[in-house]
Amino acid sequence: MSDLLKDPLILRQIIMDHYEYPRNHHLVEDETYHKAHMASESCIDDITVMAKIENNVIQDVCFDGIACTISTASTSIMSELLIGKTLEEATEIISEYYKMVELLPYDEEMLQEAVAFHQVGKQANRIKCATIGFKAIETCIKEHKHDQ
Amino acid sequence: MSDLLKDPLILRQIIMDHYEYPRNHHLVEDETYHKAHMASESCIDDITVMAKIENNVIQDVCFDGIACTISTASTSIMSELLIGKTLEEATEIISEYYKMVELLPYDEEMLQEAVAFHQVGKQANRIKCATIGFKAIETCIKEHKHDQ
Amino acid sequence: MFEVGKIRQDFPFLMKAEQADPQLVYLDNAATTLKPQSVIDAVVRYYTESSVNIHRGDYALSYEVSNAYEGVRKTVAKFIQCEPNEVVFTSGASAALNLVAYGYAEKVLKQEDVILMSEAEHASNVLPWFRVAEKTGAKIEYLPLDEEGVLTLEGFKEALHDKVKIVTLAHISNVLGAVVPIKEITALTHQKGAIIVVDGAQSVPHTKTFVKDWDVDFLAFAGHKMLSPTGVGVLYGKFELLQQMDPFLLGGGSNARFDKNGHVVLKNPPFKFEAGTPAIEGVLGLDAAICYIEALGFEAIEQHELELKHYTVEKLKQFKHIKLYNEKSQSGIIAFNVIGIPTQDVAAYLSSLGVMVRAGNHCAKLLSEIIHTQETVRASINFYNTKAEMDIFIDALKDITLEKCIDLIF
Amino acid sequence: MFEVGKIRQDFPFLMKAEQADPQLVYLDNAATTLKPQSVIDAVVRYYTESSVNIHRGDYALSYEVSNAYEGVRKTVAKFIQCEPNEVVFTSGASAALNLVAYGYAEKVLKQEDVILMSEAEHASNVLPWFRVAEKTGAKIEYLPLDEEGVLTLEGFKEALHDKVKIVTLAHISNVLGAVVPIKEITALTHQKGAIIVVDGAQSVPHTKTFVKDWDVDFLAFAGHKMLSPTGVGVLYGKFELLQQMDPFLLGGGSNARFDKNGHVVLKNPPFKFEAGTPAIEGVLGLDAAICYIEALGFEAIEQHELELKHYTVEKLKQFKHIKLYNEKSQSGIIAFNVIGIPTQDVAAYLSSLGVMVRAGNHCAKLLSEIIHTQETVRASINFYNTKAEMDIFIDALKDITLEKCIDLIF
Ligand SMILES: Cc1ncc(COP(=O)(O)O)c(C=O)c1O
Ligand SMILES: Cc1ncc(COP(=O)(O)O)c(C=O)c1O
Repeated sequence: MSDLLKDPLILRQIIMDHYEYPRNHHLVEDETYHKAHMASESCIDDITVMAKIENNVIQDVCFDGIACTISTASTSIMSELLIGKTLEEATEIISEYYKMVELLPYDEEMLQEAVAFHQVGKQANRIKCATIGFKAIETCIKEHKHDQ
Repeated sequence: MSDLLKDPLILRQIIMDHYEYPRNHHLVEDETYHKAHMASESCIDDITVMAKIENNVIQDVCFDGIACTISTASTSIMSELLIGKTLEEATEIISEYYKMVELLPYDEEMLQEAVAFHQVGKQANRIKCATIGFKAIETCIKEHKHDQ
Repeated sequence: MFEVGKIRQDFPFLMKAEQADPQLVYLDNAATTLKPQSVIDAVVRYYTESSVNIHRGDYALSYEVSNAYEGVRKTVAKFIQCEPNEVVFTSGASAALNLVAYGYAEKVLKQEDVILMSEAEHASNVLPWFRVAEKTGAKIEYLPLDEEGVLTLEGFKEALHDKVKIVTLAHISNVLGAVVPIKEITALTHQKGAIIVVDGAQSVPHTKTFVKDWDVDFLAFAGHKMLSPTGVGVLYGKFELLQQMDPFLLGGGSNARFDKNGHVVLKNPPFKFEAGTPAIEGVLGLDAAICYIEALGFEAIEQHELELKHYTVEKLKQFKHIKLYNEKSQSGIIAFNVIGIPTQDVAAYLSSLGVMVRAGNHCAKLLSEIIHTQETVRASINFYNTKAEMDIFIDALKDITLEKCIDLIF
Repeated sequence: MFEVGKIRQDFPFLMKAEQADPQLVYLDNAATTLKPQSVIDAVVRYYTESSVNIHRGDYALSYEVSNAYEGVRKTVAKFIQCEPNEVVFTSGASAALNLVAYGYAEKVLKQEDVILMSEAEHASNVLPWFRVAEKTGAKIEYLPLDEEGVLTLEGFKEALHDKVKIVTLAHISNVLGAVVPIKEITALTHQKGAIIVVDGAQSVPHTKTFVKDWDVDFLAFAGHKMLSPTGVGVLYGKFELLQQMDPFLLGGGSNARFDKNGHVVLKNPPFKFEAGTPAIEGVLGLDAAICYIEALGFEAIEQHELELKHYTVEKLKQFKHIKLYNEKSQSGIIAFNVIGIPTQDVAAYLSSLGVMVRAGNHCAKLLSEIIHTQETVRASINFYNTKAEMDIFIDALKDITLEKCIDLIF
C-alpha cells in the first residue's frame, strides 16, 4: 500500500476513474433505504446518498447528484468501501478516513482506494468535497440506529 | 432695534421669559383650528401647534408639548408674532425668520422679539429647536390653503 | 492591575480627545463605544489583505476569509458560553430582536398568549413585540418596576402566569442601568413553560454572559456597544429553537436551493438566517473587540466602571439642583435631571464644556410613568473613562444655570 | 484619460496582489469589490475622529456625525438622481429587497395578483417574493428569456397582463450580465398600472443610474459591490410609495413615540425604515466610494470594462474546450464552463494560478433551465482590472485539463 501512496499517477487514476465512471451511481425507489440529501449546508454540491442497512450490515449504498470531481469520486469510493461492512466496521473506516483528511496518522489498509485522498487536507477548501459522501452515510447510519 | 440686538442680556431675558411663562400655552378642543403635531421627525421635542385661520387672517395660535428652552420660547414668540397677521404677512415673517437662523440678512423690524434667536444659527444643532414652532404653523397654513 | 492610562492609549479617539480644547469627555457609551487600535487594524487588514466575499471556497482567499469569519462565531460562542452554531450574525441588536420576534414568536404565539416585558425596554425590544401582538392576537403585559426601574423576583413571580409564553427583558436597562437577575428569572420563566428573550445590548459589553448556565433561550446584542464596528450584532438562540425558527431576511446565502414553484431548501442554522453579504469587516472587528475585552477581564472592567459610577453619584447627590434616578443601580449608567432645565439644554451646555452625554427618553418611551419624568440626561461609563473625566463632568454640573444654557446661543 | 495603472495604486489590495507569487488576479467583482484608500480612510477617520452615534444632536460631535451621515443621503441621491428623502439606508441589497417585498408588496398585493420576474434573478430577489406570494396568495410568473438570459421588449410585452401588479428585475444579471432595457420596461409596466422594483446590485456600480428619468418605483443596491464597506445598502423608493410602505425592521430611531397600548408614531420616510444603529462607517465609506466612482466617470468605466470583456471573450471563443454562455452581453461578466470539468474544480485550478473566479449557480438557481447547465464559472470585471490580468486568466484556461485539476490535491 505504501508504494501506491507514493505514486500520484496511480492515485490520480483512481480518482479519474471514479469520477468518470462512478460506482453505485443511481438512486432507488425503496422505502427500506435510508436517505441523506446533503443540501442544506452548501449551495454547490447537491448529493443524495441512500443506504440499506439490515442485520447490522450495510447491504447497499447508492448515490446521485451534482458535484465536483472530488465529491463524486470520494462518494463513489465510499460506496464500494462500505457495502457489506458491519456498522462497527463502517464507523471505524469513516473515522480513519476523517483522520486521513485531517492529515493525522491513519490505517491505510482499512481505507483501500480511499487513500487517493490522503493529501486532500493540504487543500483545506476541498475537505468538504472529500467528505460529503462520508457525512451522508453517517447520517444514514444515525437514522438507522435511531429507528431501531 | 439694533441696539437691542447687541445686548445679549436683554435677549436672554426675552427667551427666559417666554420659556418660563410661555404665551398661548394651551390647546383647544375646536374643530375649526388646524393642528400640527411635530412628532414624526425627532424623538425629543414633542410640540403640538394649533391655529385658527379665518378670512385670510391668523385669528389664534396656541401650543403645548414637551420641549427644550429654545423650542418653547421660540414657539411662544412665534404665537404672539403671528396672531392677527394675514397669511401673506405671516408667510413673510416666517421666511425672514428662516433667513435669520441661517445667518443671512433679514428684516429686524418684522421679527420683533424673535430676534432673540439671531445667533442660534451658530449652534447648528439648535436650529431645529428654534424653528419647530415655525415649521408647525407653516403646516397649519398649508393645510388651511389645501382645504380652501 | 487595571491601568486605565495605558488602556486609553489603545484608543486613538481618546488620545485626540485629551488634546482638544476643551478636553473632550465621552460619556455616551451606552449609545456606542470608541474603538481600540486593534479593532481598527482588523478592519483595515480586511480591506488591504483579504477584501473578498465569504461563504464560498472557490478560491484560496475566499476560503481563508470564510474561515476567519466562521472563526468569529467560535470566539463569540466562547465569549457568551454557547456553541458556535447557536450564534447568528445580524446587522445589530435591533435586527437580532426583530429576527426572534418575527421568526420565532410570530410563528408560535396564538391569540390570548401573553408576552411579558417591562416598561423600561428599549424601543428595539418593544416595537417588534407590538407587531407580534398585532399579527398573532397575543397580548402584551408589563412587569412591575420600582421607582428606580428595578424588577424584583417577587414582582416577577406575581406577574408571571400560565398564559405567558414569552418573557422579554433587557439584562441591563439602557436608561436606568438596572440589572435584572436573569438566571432566577429564567428558571421561573421555564417553570411556566415560557421562553425568555434577553436584550443584552447593555449587559454583554459590561458583565460576563453565561447563556448556557443561565439557560436563556435567546440573547441579542450589538457589536458597536462593545468596541466593534457598527453594522454587526448577534442573536444567540438554543439550537433546537433556531431550528424551529423562520428566517427574517431571505436571500442569497441562506438557502441551499429552490425551484420555480416556490420550494425552498434552507441551510441549517445559523446560516439560514444570514441572507445577503454580511458586514464582513464588522464581524472580523468584533473578533478583535472580544479579544480586547477578554484580555482586560470582566472583573476588572466591572470594578472600574462601578467605582466611577459610585464616585460620581456621591458627588452629584450633594448638588441640590440635580435629581438622580438610579443611585442604586449596579452598572455604569447615571440618569439624572437638572431641576428646571430641559434635558437637551443640559446636554448642550455640557457639550460646550466638552462633555458628551445623551438627553431625552433614550428610546425607552414607556418608562416615564415609572420615574415620573419624560426625559433624563444620561451619562454612561465605559472602562476607559477616568476619575479625572468624571470630575470634569461633575464640575460642569456644579454651577449650571438656565441662564448659562440659554447664553450658549449668543 | 483612463489610466488603469494609476487607478490601481489607489487600491492597497492590488498593490499587494501584484507582488504576490503567483500574482493574484481578482475577477470576482460581481461578488464584492476591492476598496480604494479613500474609502479605507473614511472608515478609519470615523473611528479615530468621530466614533459616536448618529441621529441626535445632543452634543456637537453627535451632531456633526449625524450631519455627515445625512450628507451621504444627498450624495446617493445625486448619484442615482433622486431626492435625499427617497434614499433608505439598509444593511445591503438583500435587506433592501426584503424591505420592499415585506413593507410594500405584502401590504398591497391580493389573492390572484401577479408578481412578474425572470428566472435569472438572484436568490435575494426571488425568496422575498416567494414569501410575499405565500402570505398574500399572489402568484409568481416568469418572463421569457433567450438562451443568453436576455429579456426582449417583445417578450416582456407578451408576459405582461392586467393582473401583474409588481415587476421585479435585475437591471444587470449577476450570472449572465444581461442588461435589461429598464426605461422601456418601466413605461410598459406603468401602462398596466403595475409598479417596478429594480435590483441594481450589479448595475449601479457599473453604469449610470437615472431613477427619475427611468421612472422606476424602487431600486435596491449594495455598497460593497461598488468599493464601499460591507454592511450598507440602499433602497430607493418614490417618496409617496415610501410613505405608504410599512417598515421591516422596527426599533429605536424609526419611531417618534409610542405608548403602552401599542400606539406607535413612526417618523417620516426615510427614517421610519432605519431602526437601530446603522452601519455608520459603512455609510461614510459609501460616500467616499461614490466620490471615487464619479471622479472616474461611468463613461470611462463602462468603456474599459466592456473592452476587457470583449477582448477576453474573443480569446476564449478560440478554445474548443470552453463553452461561453453570454458572449453578447454588454457588461463585464463572463459566464463559461470548461467542458467535462466541474465548475468548482475549474475555480480551484484557476485559484492555484492566482486567478479568483466564482463557481456554481451564483445564487440564481432558477436559471439552469434557460442555459441548460446547473452551474457556470463566472469571471467578473471591474474598472481596475487590466488586459495583462485577463491574459493571465486566459492563459490559465488555455491548457486546463481534468488531470491537472485533480493533481491539485496531491
Ligand atoms: C437596551 C438596548 N437594546 C437594544 C438597542 C439597539 O441596539 P442597536 O441600535 O445596535 O440595534 C440598544 C441600543 O441603543 C439598547 O440600549
Ligand atoms: C443581482 C444581485 N442581487 C442582489 C444581491 C445581494 O446583494 P447583498 O449580498 O449585498 O445583499 C447580489 C449579490 O450577490 C446580486 O448579484
